Amino acid sequence: MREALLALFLSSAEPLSREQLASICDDNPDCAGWEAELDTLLAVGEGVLQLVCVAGGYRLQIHPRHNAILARLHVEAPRPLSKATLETLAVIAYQQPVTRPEIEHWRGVAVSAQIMQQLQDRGWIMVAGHRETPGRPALWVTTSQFLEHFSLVSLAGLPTIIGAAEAGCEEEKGRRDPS
Amino acid sequence: MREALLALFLSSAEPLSREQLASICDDNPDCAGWEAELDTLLAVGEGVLQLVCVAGGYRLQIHPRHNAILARLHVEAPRPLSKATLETLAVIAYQQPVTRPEIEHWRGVAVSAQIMQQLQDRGWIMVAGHRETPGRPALWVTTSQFLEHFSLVSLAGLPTIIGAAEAGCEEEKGRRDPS
Amino acid sequence: MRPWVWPMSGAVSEPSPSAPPMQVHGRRLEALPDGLFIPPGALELLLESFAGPLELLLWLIRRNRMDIRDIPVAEVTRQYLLYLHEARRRNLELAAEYLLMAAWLAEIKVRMLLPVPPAADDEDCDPRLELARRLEALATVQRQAAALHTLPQAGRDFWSVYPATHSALPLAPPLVTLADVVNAWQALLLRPARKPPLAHTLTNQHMGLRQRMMELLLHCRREPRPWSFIEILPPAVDRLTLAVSLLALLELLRQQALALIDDEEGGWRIAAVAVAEERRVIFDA
Repeated sequence: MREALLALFLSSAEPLSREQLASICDDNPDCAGWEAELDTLLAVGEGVLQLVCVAGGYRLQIHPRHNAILARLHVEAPRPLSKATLETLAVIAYQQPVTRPEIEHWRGVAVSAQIMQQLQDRGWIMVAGHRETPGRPALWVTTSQFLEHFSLVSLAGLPTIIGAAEAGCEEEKGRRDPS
Repeated sequence: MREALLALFLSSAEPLSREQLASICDDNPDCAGWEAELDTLLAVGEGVLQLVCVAGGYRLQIHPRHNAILARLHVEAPRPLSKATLETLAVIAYQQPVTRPEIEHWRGVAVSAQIMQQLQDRGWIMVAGHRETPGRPALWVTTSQFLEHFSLVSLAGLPTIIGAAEAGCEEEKGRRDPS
Repeated sequence: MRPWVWPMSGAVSEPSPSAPPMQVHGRRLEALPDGLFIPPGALELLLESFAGPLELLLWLIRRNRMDIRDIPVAEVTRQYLLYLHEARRRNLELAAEYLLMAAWLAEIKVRMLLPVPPAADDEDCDPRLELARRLEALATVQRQAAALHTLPQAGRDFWSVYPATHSALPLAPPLVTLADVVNAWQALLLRPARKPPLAHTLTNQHMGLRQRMMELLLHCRREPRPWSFIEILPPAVDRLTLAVSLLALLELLRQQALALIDDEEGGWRIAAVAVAEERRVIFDA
């Protein structure tokens, strides 16, 4: 059974959720005891593989003890994010759903189309709708690929920033209900 | 060392060539004996994984013994055929052997390559020869898998369409023996 | 004037949150020279590293260890303008927002000199409130960005398993019954009369495929040299003749009576295959 589970994870480009695994395994006699095996995999991994909980599911990653040799293979690592890009991503991640003018308000400067494009190209942000205000500005949210890249189980896993909640609420109130 | 090799293959989107592996491993004391390990991996694999030789190098593949469970994850639920595909299949079934221009004539619209590919992927149609006219168009017929899927003993078992036989014959005569 | 109280909890003092915010009152002059020192040539770099005037302002406030909730506006404005003057003196280009911010600071300074209406709430009256709010928002974003940066990132701190390939999986059979096929066929037959098949019948003798094949072959054999396609076309060629000529050429190529020759200029020419190799050309194709 462990082998079948590993085969599923090894073949999948996305994290697999417990529900997905259940729909594949529950009515399959060959898969008896898959939940216990999943827990074992989560706890101890298998060889070079670790099973981690990310973006609402489970995904295999390579044990960090091999990071040195992997870095030698993946020399063309993506360039680190610029300060402006990282800040824009932070606003979207923490304040989502958020419009571009709101991002600009938070950062105090205009957000270039290039930055938004870069974040979209990486598959980290997307438009999830439009705010029903004049101009119907697009509402930006982060994607599950964002969660995967930053090893987050869910948005609730974002590091807590002290004082941010209050500031955010004030901002929100002030912006959304202009008196 | 086997673990490091596996880590390299597991993290790579592309096949890795012997040269690439050599450039990573040769000057690395931790990688001593990597070539012997590579040969072992090629010969016996590792768990659910096989190492296969493809254009450009070696790449991991999941052992086919897990195909059944992989199919449950990756194969989409059965869907009805599109109208265009169904019509194309009907023309081939009733008019075989038939060329693509003839199918297009019956349907009154162009037949996309995608539709023909889809029916071929299902194993329901195949090329049985070429008509000896300029351009030598391929002649399409249905396969035994087609008969099997629809529980037909032979093509004679296709239900006769009343009133259609004559129309079909007329058409056939008109098309095949231009006076 | 009573000291203005920030309505929110939690101090904002970066980059070292552990250090207690220094009291600003009475220490302005002491903090100034340190805060204003710019190594020669570094101003341009410094200003470039800011995303805008708000960030420059936040940096000044932190550098002076001022309290974001109780900004000494006069002093901050003085320092801010010094940077702007210095930048202008060195002919650095500054975006218009920098000047806008200067104007805003000046406005706040003026309003703070005005007496507070006795009935008004202190919080609402402090002209620094909006500025403090925006600085607070930026400081929050900066902390959030820093927090994101510390998270483990794929391809930097860990590597995910790239999906391994697997052999072709069986396709799920589509939901289709024999009745569907039969019905589709019946529907096709019941359709209004179809147009005749899209086939051109070439009745005109000189348009005939066989005729063109012969002409082409003779033309090419008359002089054993590579011909361009234009040269072998009959004069005053129309669309149909062009199509028939192309068809004739293709048929002759297929029968290996003619051959294509690379003209080494990215194009091709046509030549008759030597008679010795000639195969019987079937004109009744």
